Amino acid sequence: MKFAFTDEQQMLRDTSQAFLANKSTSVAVRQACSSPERHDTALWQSICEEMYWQGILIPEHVDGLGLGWVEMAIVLEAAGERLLTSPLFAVAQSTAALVGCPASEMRDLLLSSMAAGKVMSLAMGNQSVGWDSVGVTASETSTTTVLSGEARFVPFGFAAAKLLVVARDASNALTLWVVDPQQDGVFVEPTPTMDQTRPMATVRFEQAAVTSDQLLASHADELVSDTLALSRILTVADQVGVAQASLDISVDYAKERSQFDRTIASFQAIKHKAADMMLKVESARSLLYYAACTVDAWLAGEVDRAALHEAAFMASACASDAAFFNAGSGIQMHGGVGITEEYDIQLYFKRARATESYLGRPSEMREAIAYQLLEGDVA
Amino acid sequence: MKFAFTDEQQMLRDTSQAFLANKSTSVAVRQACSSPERHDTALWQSICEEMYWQGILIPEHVDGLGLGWVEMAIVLEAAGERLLTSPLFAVAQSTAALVGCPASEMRDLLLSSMAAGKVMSLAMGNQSVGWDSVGVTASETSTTTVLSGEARFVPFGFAAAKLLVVARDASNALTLWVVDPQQDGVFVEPTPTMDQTRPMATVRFEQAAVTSDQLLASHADELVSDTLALSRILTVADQVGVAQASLDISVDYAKERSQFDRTIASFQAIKHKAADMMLKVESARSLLYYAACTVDAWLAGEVDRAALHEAAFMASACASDAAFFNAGSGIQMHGGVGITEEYDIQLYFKRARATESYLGRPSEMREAIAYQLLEGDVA
Amino acid sequence: MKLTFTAADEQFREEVADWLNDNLRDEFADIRYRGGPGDEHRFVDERKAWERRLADGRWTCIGWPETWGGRAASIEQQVIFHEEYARAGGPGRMGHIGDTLTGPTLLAFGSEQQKAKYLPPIRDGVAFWSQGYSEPGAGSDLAAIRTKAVQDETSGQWKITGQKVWTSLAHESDFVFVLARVDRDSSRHHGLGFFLVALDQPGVTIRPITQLTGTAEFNEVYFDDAVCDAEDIVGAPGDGWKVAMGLLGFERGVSTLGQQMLFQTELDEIIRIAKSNGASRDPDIRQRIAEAHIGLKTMRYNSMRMLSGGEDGSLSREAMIYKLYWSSWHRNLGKLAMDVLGPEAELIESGPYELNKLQSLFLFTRADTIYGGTNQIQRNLIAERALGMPKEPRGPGK
Amino acid sequence: MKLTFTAADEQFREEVADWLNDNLRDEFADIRYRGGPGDEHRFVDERKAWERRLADGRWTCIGWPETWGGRAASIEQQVIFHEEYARAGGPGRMGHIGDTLTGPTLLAFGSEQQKAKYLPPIRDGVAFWSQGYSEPGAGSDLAAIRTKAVQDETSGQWKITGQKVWTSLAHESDFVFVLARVDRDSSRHHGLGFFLVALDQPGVTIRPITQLTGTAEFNEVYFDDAVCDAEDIVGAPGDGWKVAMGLLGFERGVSTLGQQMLFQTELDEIIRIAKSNGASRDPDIRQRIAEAHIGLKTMRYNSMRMLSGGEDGSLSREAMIYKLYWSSWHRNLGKLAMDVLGPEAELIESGPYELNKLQSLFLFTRADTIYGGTNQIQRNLIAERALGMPKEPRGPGK
Repeated sequence: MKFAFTDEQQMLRDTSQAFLANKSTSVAVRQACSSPERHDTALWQSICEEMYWQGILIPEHVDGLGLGWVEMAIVLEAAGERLLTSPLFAVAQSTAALVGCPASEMRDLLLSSMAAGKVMSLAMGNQSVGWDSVGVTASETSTTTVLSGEARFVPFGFAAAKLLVVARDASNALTLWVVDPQQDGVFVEPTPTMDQTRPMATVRFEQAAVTSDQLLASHADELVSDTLALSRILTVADQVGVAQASLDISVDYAKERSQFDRTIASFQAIKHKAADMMLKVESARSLLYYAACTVDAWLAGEVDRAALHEAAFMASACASDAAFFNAGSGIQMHGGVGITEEYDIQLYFKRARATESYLGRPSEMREAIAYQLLEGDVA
Repeated sequence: MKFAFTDEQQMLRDTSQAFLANKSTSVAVRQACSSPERHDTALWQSICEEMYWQGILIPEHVDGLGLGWVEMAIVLEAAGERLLTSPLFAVAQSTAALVGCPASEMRDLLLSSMAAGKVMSLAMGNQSVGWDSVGVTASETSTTTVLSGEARFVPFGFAAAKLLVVARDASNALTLWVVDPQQDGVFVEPTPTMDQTRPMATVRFEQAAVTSDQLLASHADELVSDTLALSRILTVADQVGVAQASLDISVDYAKERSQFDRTIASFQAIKHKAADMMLKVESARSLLYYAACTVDAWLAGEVDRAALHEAAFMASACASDAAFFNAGSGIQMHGGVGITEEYDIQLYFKRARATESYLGRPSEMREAIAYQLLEGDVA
Repeated sequence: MKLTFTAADEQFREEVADWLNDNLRDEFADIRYRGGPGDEHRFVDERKAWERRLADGRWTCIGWPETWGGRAASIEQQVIFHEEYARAGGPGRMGHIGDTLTGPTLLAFGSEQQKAKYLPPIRDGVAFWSQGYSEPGAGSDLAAIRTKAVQDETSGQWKITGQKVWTSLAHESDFVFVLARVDRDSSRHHGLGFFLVALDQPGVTIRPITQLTGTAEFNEVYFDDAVCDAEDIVGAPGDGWKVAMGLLGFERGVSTLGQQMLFQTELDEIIRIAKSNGASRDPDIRQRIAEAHIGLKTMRYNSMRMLSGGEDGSLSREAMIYKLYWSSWHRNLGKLAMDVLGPEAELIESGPYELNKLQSLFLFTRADTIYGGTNQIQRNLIAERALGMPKEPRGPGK
Repeated sequence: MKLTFTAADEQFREEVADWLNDNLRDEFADIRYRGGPGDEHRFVDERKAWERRLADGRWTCIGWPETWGGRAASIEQQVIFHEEYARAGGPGRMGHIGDTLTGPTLLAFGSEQQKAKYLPPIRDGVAFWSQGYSEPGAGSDLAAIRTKAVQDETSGQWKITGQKVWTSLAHESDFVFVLARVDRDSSRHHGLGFFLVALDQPGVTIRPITQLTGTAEFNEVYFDDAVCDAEDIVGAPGDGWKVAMGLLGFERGVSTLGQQMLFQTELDEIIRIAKSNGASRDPDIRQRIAEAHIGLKTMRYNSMRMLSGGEDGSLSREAMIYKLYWSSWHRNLGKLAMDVLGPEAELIESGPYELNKLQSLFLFTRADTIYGGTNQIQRNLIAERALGMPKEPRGPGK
């Protein structure tokens, strides 16, 4: 029992923060968002080549680092702190899904291709009808299988070399496919969103033919459900970073800003808000690292799925609240300048809002916990 | 359109407050609660003889004052402010129910008897299974009608000369009866509660025979439902008083108490809490007087039942929140002494808690409003 | 205490509704429901034309005395006008500041000359005003203003130098009233003057401030020896604070009821969406919709109390909570809108910053709890003025 | 970072569980789950006897060094002990203050003589301690202490005069540690001494304070020339503040995990009731039960971080939020209990003040956010110490 970073983890944290402080500056983030690629491709390259973050969750035998979820959380938290605009989340999510698939040549090929820096995105749900719905079907024709329907909010889908697609088959079971975004019947479009730092795409399938070697997993309901839980935990890491940075920049601003002959940081109204913000982010951080440890334990067979899902629900409820509260309170602490384009706090605010509802709102997470507690099942 | 007190209403407010400041002191309330009668019978007598508050809602032709609900709210608010321990609420509630009954000799007899100072209590629900349930049945035997079952949280039921009893008949419709607490098969017991300033009774009926002249209303479902709404509004008046007094005594204490070489009333943490308390009580007060005006308009046939119920739901949600928040925050503003028996804030806190759940919690009131808004019906 | 209107009032209501029905159409059809909070920068020319149409019908400045072209409308009538205006989808009023702030201020504190010069163009819907209070260093602490006004000893003309910020729609306005320091040795609320300044002059530079929405309703206004004639100072030099505070008092009037009608439109839209997309089945959403509904009613009856009482002009308790209440309510409404929309909330029409109405609502309402006195300042004021709690010690923390 | 225990630790867990199973029975069966918060005044004699039984098994003071009869238990072992103790329904510890506050304080700051005199009776479960910090005028502002200690020049004996308040279970204790002013010209945290004082002496009067529950766990303790021998001051005269602050640091240790196990018992009871009375179908209750569950887990992992890190002894961020977190959480739990009970919540067994466990929880948790530093003070501390925000200016408001 040791709920503190190892020396290696501490070092990973320090180097991640230092790297991003240098590369993902306020100016750089704005440039990345408004560039045609919607991110800084050179930065992604240097992440892949110098930091190798894309390989954290990828097993060593397919050229990854084979590290654990605590390491992944450390890096994504640092990414959130600096509003990093990059396919890191998309790649981590795709890795999580692939690692859960039955072993296959295709799976390993995809993993090692990601380890080499290829972007992949998971096309999971159709969030216009709910965050855990699936809008793509896989139907058998006389000659082949075709995918039809739409997946929305596919992270960095427009930049993906391959798309992992969740589809419902004729027997109503979920299946997971890999498709090439260039192939016939696949249409990928960037989806402009309020938060520009985590760009999304809509992927539409019009009778897109797939072959059996593109099938990564059938009867994948548990896999998809678990991947959703894992995706929440990845998002939580981002939210903890956003919550922390919102606190930090707001306290810094409050220390600079004078009104009534005092820095506003000396007013109890400001101090107590900041204290509440710290309480929120530290709590979310505790649940993040608990959840990360739980994933590692689940992968090692030490705890069951219920523990994994509970950890994800709890961490998501807490971190979503923390990020939104801290970014919103941060705007208030900034006063008038908080709502100007010039200051960064509004960027954190938009990112906090986007992630808060991305895979279910806090009240939905709490209801899922209540269901576990009161009806005694995994939701 | 004039949403301010008339001169007469202002005078009623002033005299009520002055009377109670004198009679319902901190010491007097404590004595009343611990007396065998659970209230100060002499005070009740002087209320009935000097102030005539029991007659406010009773029509003039049966010896009442025939005033309106704004006047009733004014007096009950003052009562809440001073933690008045008296059957005033019970009498007002009984009056509200009786006024809604079809005209009958018995009804008028009961009203004029209340005008003369007799206490009556409404035995409405069985709150152990929900605040709007009815636990008494009226069943026909071969010879007579008998009441069976239990009504709980009957205000001042132990002191009532007559009990008004809601019972469900064989056709599943509600009926309203008057019974004598002394009659065979009726058992009244005081119910010790955490809040001792609004004492309650449990009334049990064991095959209590009733005759047709005791029947005040049949097919009384709407009458009972409306009486529930009216009871909520009476309770709201009490809550506004509790919320106001909790604010006042806490601000007074904060102005007296010094820490760190300052009165604690000069700290923003205290000031802002007090400001929030004021916002809550003023808002609840606005909805209270809106609701009181709405009752008057409803009685005059100017608005429909939906408006009455909406006003009651809204005011109850808001005032329950205000009273509990203010009394709870008041304890916090008092610091250590706030949780001692010696200070009054804890009495307000207990009264706030008791009234908060008495006829439905705020979340239940909000759900009822949501139902009206989203499903478009009166609940 | 009574909430119903008289027959005469109801007749007035009909008159207003009929006129709006007859006029808010044809060339003005497109601006119905436009130009509200978060949308203030849209349809500016059309809304200026609409002000002239209103003026033709005697519907500008209805609270002003008849001498100055108003209707000396009673509180009830003003309430009714605002309700019907909002109900009809009347666009955000370009003449709002002139009508409800400049006008009452000049009527209370202005010289006869100032009234004659400035009131008629406001009344006629041809002169538009903005306000110059806040400065970069004087936000919550308004008395810290540093903009200075120096009087030319011979001409009597004032030269104003400094910077104002958060000046709403300055680039679309003709005039600005400016609070500036006339006595360079003065501090805080002493030694200030209240100036009526034309914006179209060389000494004034207006720079838009881009908001988190990508739009720019607010401006920075730079004064560099901007000219203000001797007769265009309201009250005596040194009386500026008194005038400015009087003006702030006018902000909490019957227009709050018009504001609430706009809020009702927003809430109705959110309820409509919730019903259509199934969000109305979510218990959390249901609670919050009910809370929003109750809050709006609460504001209404808070306003009614505020308008019915306090004849002595002092700010009553219910008036003091008004800003804190509505700003918090509106901010919560913005969040509710997003949660009702669900994942759709993120989607914007095309490129960055083409926000839909509810997204603008969500983002802009973060400003509501800041401008015009932050929630923190409001709570200070309530505690100090309404509850008699002591001010904090001044001076730097350690 | 790893959350599982080693095999050796798991074996230790078994040992603890077995011992408790063997001993928490027969004459101690009745005190299982008793004497917790809000119930501290019950079964005092039985719980004192239980302390002696614990001592026989070497289960008192397990964190102390073996020299003083402890087990020098690792953090993991202490965590395990607290978990198993709570799981077994171990009663509220009468020896808590001696074990976790007096002991560590004397081990860190005490003389050898003091250790020899005071530690063994604590270790053996025969001496019970209470704390004398707060005074009527020194609550949140602890440094405003006015109780004074005067040293007799010849005997060296100290005479203590003043009043302490909120002294938990003083009437059931043998000793109290008292923070008192040794230098009458000193102010604030200077010139204080930290005294070990016997309660059974003529100079000490103990008066119970009746709480809102009708019970009296807390006391006022009056010192009127109460005697304290020269060798019973901890540290030098004038070092009292340093000692006292060190002691406060010990409050946030592994015992937090034991506290959480008690909280879990309370939450489990509430969940049980909600399931049985149908409250579990209420969406608002469901949200709050989930929130309580998440909050408890949050505290657990906050504690785990706190216990795993900060080897340098400085109070880490997660330690600083602990009091604020648990007190608010517990207060909310009390309210949740009432709402789950529904109307039943009001009913008490018989006459006034025979409260059931959940009612006591509800009422007593209002104290949680006050004693040991109010939530307001906690937020000040977090802002100043963790976030480096400035202290407020001192002096009276105006």
